Amino acid sequence: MTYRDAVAHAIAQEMARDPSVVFIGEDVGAAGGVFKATVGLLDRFGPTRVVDTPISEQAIIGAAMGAAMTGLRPIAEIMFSDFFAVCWDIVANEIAKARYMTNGQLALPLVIRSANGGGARFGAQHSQSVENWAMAIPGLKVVAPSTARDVAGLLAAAVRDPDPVLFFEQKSLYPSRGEVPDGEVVDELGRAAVVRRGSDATVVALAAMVPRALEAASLLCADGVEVTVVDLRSLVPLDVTTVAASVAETGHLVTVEENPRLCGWGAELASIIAEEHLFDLDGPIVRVTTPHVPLPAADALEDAAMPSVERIVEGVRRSLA
Amino acid sequence: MTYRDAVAHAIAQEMARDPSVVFIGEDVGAAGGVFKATVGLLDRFGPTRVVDTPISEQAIIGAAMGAAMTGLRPIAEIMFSDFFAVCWDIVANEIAKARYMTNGQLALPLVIRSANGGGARFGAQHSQSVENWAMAIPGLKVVAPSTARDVAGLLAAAVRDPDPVLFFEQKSLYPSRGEVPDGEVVDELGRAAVVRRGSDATVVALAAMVPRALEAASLLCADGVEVTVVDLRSLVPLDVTTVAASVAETGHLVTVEENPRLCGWGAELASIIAEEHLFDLDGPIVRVTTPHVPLPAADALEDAAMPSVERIVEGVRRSLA
Amino acid sequence: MKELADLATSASHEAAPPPRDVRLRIYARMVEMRDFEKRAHDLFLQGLVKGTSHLGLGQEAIAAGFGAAMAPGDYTFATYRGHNHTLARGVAMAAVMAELMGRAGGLMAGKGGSMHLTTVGKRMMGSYAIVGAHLTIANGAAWSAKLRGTKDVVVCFFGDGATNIGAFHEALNLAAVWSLPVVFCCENNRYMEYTPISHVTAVEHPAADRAAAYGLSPVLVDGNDADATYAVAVAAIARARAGEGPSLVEAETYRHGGHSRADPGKYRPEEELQAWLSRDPIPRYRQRLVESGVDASTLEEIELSSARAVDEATQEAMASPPPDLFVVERDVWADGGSSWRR
Amino acid sequence: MKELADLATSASHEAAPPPRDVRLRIYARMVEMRDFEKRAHDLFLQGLVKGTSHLGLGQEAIAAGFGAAMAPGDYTFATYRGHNHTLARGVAMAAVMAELMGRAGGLMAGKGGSMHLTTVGKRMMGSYAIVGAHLTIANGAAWSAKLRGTKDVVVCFFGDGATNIGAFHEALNLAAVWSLPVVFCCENNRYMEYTPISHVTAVEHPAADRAAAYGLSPVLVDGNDADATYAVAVAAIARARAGEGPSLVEAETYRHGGHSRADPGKYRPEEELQAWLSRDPIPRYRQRLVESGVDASTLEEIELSSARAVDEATQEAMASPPPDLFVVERDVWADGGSSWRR
Ligand SMILES: Cc1ncc(C[n+]2csc(CCOP(=O)(O)OP(=O)(O)O)c2C)c(N)n1
Ligand SMILES: Cc1ncc(C[n+]2csc(CCOP(=O)(O)OP(=O)(O)O)c2C)c(N)n1
Ligand SMILES: [Mg+2]
Ligand SMILES: [Mg+2]
Repeated sequence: MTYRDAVAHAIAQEMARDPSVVFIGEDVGAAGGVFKATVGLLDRFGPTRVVDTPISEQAIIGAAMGAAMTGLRPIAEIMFSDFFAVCWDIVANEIAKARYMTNGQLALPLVIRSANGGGARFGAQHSQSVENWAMAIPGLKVVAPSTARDVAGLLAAAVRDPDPVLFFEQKSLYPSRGEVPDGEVVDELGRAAVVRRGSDATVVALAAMVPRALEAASLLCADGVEVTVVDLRSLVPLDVTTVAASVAETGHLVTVEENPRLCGWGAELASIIAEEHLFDLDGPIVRVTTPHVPLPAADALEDAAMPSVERIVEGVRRSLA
Repeated sequence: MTYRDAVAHAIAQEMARDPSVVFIGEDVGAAGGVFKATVGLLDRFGPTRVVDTPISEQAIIGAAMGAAMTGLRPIAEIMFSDFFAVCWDIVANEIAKARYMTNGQLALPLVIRSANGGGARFGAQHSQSVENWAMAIPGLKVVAPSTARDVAGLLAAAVRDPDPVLFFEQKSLYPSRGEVPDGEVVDELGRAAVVRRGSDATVVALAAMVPRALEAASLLCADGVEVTVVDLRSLVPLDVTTVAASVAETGHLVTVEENPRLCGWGAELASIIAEEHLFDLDGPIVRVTTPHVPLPAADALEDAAMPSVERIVEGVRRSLA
Repeated sequence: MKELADLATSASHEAAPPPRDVRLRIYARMVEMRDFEKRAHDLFLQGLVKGTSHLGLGQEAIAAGFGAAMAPGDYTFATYRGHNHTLARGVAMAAVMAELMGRAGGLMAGKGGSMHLTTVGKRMMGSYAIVGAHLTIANGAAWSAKLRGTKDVVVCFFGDGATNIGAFHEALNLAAVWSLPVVFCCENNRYMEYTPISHVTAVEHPAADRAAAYGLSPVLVDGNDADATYAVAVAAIARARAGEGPSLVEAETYRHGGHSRADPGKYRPEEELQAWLSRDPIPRYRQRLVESGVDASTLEEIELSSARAVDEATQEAMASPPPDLFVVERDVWADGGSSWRR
Repeated sequence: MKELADLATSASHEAAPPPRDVRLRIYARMVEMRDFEKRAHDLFLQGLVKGTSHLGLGQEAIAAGFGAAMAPGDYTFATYRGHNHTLARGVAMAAVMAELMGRAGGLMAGKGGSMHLTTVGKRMMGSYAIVGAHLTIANGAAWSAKLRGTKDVVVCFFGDGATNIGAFHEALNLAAVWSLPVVFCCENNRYMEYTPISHVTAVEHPAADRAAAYGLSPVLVDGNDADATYAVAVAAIARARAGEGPSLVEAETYRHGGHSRADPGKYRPEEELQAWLSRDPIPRYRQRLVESGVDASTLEEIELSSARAVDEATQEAMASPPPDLFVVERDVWADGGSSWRR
């Protein structure tokens, strides 16, 4: 199954299970989504539960919020994650804070899914990796799967979670394929996966950077350097335990972020390790990120901007040097 | 002069100097601003250059952007920095990216000032420290002064800067007083200030956390611990040189952030030091932040949430332990 | 200033007046709101209410009229100027007062404060402090009610200033397209914080003149006449409940004081203020009740009992301790905690 | 589907037709736009144009009519569907083509791409890819022109879908309140990406039916009739230039292809598509010119020269090398660099 298909698969699984799950967004119904990630849902669940909206991101997210606090479990789509900027107030000021401000009175079991990241030559306004925007806001859970299987398991978990979850689908991964087990797949939020083991360094990556980190690991292996690759899978909750345990073994931490440099999740992780496990480190913590620039559109430029396998290899070598 | 008065002082200085400087925002003119930081500007410069707007943050910031690209140097006010969320698209997707996407064709000499931070018991939607939201976006300069003098010098510099600058005025500092030299005051963006020197640890703070860090330094001094306090003053450009030089001397870094924990500027700074100066460190990098929660409204709760002098002292001791 | 007499075209004056018991309830609520807010203001001046607070003094006829027209299952969404709307749903005064004072006994244990009053149990779904946002959220509750097949209606209050923000537009369009059971009520008190709405708005009636942009009929009502607001509310709520979609009501009113505690409201012309003070909804309603044959003792009883209730609520709130500090790190998540790591 | 004949009420048909030279210029531009975009589409299919691109095939009469009515100092703001509007300002085809192909010779050296075409030197102030935002930015340019005392006017193009987003509302209100010299032109092509605008909008004419909400008069025009769009543009621009404030024009049209390269546009009923294809603005205009006495050879000359120009532009763009990679870290700041530290 493709990563793309796993989205509709998981939504269908949850809508079939729970009649309070509803799904709204722009072009998500009749058109099956602009990334074709939600094909078939309208036919199967009908126009009451799968609803095409106007281009009104604030109204979409507000509707999800109001519905969640009154008994539904909405899934809302923000077509490109860049457009979170248009409705950031509802996400960051309203949804994230409502439970806390009301001393627990308001429950907001909702999911906002969105196509995130670069690689499609869409230019600076349609290519951002904005998972860190969400991570910086207390009250939001933040999930970003790297495989079709994780889309299935984590999206189901997000829908069942009693708290608001921002679910980032990396658009460069939509065509990627992977096994998704038959039957119901439901994961737990907040567990990182060790996807390769090696004792020389710990490479932590997210979403589309996971396959790149694995490629880098293969190249390094050919040179006799064995790295552990951790797929973070979720930023909130953040699985510090898994990362720290690995760093304790390897003594080296390299983070691979698609987002621009400043204040990415890699910085947070680096600061945690530098605070809590400084003396486990045998070399500098290296962060491989997109440079702190908007993403350019031309293919050659975009490829040059995003973290490449080579830059990951170089980052590991720098930590080990 | 108060920090508050220094705002109007700097704006007046720049408007008097350069007729292309204009100023817009909600209640900024006739009312002199809801924090009374812009009193007198309407009278002095008239309703063509000082303009009260509707409650339309997107329209305000869009107007500033369009004006900046066509020959004006606008200053726009966002009343509370929390409201950046309402116009984040124009700030983060348009203003920050326009020069880059157009290969340098569009120049955007503009300033957006805003009242930032907690301490006024205004609750979670009117108390956030959101300077990190801006820092995470390539293409924005980010300034946050801690004294009346710095308001004057840095705001003037921001207005003269050829790039878009987000200028965060910490609302808890508005009543604070400090010397502002007579005559024109203009600083340079991107220079941190060492506001106290000590050889045992480096404490880096911003805005309202600077006076707290200084208080903590005094307490520590009484106990024989001598710390350097660095007032960062601007996040972009970030004065890594000054911080790194101090850490090289002291071997200890403690950051003090008013913002919630995750992905704050302290994390970025920690990651830079852990990458570039790891072996200068003699103890863990400690970050003192507001916990990763929305800010509560009640006075007792808000005080408990924000970094206190005691927590800063404790943070320094933890790094030195 | 617009001639207020023009507003007399509102449906209510032609409609039969509300029944006596409803009128007495409305009167009682208005008096309670007034007494409560005056007390809150006093406590402010004494330094016992911290932060800010936005009083609805002078605007009570809107909250009370709508409150009386709402069924217990209907949902309220309000702004930071939400004390009256909270009391209108029967929320206990003491808990509201304690919240303003930042006490443990507050409606949200002090975590929300004056601008975020919420009592889900009474379907008071929150007070929202970012202008405009809650109109979109109100839609969500209405959509949910519709999908779940309840007949509950949502009433969403907001100010004149909110009509110029993007969220207003998006919310009204979506409500109309989805035919949601929601009543949007714009309390046009003629000012945003300090700036007159007329200075920054392209039309005279910021809400009513825009109804047509959403395929809705304009509804303008004298917001200082509780019978009128009640009549308009009854009609709009019935329409929503019958599945006929949203309404957009503009209630013209005036706040007696400044925008918030810090503001003496000096930017308003004295004649304007006086004209509106002379149309204070509470004495006006009292006189109407007297004229309609309610005897003075009934009204005095209401007034006394309100005064007593406010005194008691104040005592109770003052007796409440400051909140336990551990709540700072509670209730970010449904599990009761705030942990972001494992 | 709305009867297109109804649109014939537009001012233009009563007004005198544009002078012959203007008509020829309009025709030439439309032909160039069409040829250019068809070529862009071909290059796409060959994998030479990367990413996405949004063609305005079928909508040329709007860009051309307005373009002919604008003075050189006037400013254009457009959307991601901005090829036509860029060409309308006289921007060199080769640079546009090279930008679509991600080459060094591109309008923005490949950094912007198809959705962000900009040539400040021609007052083409940008193509904006987040729906609605640029309406607020257009206001800023108009405000600046007004303050600086130039008589320049801003024309801002956007789609029907943009009328439901908050920024539209905020921008229109501010433009009206500040009486800005800006013309907002909604190109109503009846679809957003794949969803019909009628499914998600509370009014029939998403822009025109909302003009009154901003104190403006509704202006509806047949967007497939270049004489009509020209006439409306002349009037609205003159109004703006005379200091009489903004206009909101709704031009009814249709895109011949899908929303973007990935989209075959199959969601549109075949009859609807055919009806609109039969109203293709270019053959229609050609016929009108012939009927008005322009001889075939003049038109053929225009067509040939357009075909040549597109061929040359394609050659030139193909000859342009890929961009130097160092530009990735250039031009974030006015100093030419991207450093965030010192
Ligand atoms: C998006 C946003 N912008 C600005 C503010 C600051 N603010 C709070 S209340 C207010 C005035 C609102 O006026 P109106 O809508 O008329 O309501 P009223 O206060 O008169 O009841 C403003 C500007 C805000 N809270 N949110
Ligand atoms: C805020 C925002 N939401 C969604 C999108 C995705 N999107 C791009 S174009 C488009 C349709 C726009 O329709 P319309 O305004 O009618 O313009 P058209 O494409 O028909 O010219 C959408 C939804 C976007 N770019 N920005
Ligand atoms: Mg008001
Ligand atoms: Mg369209």
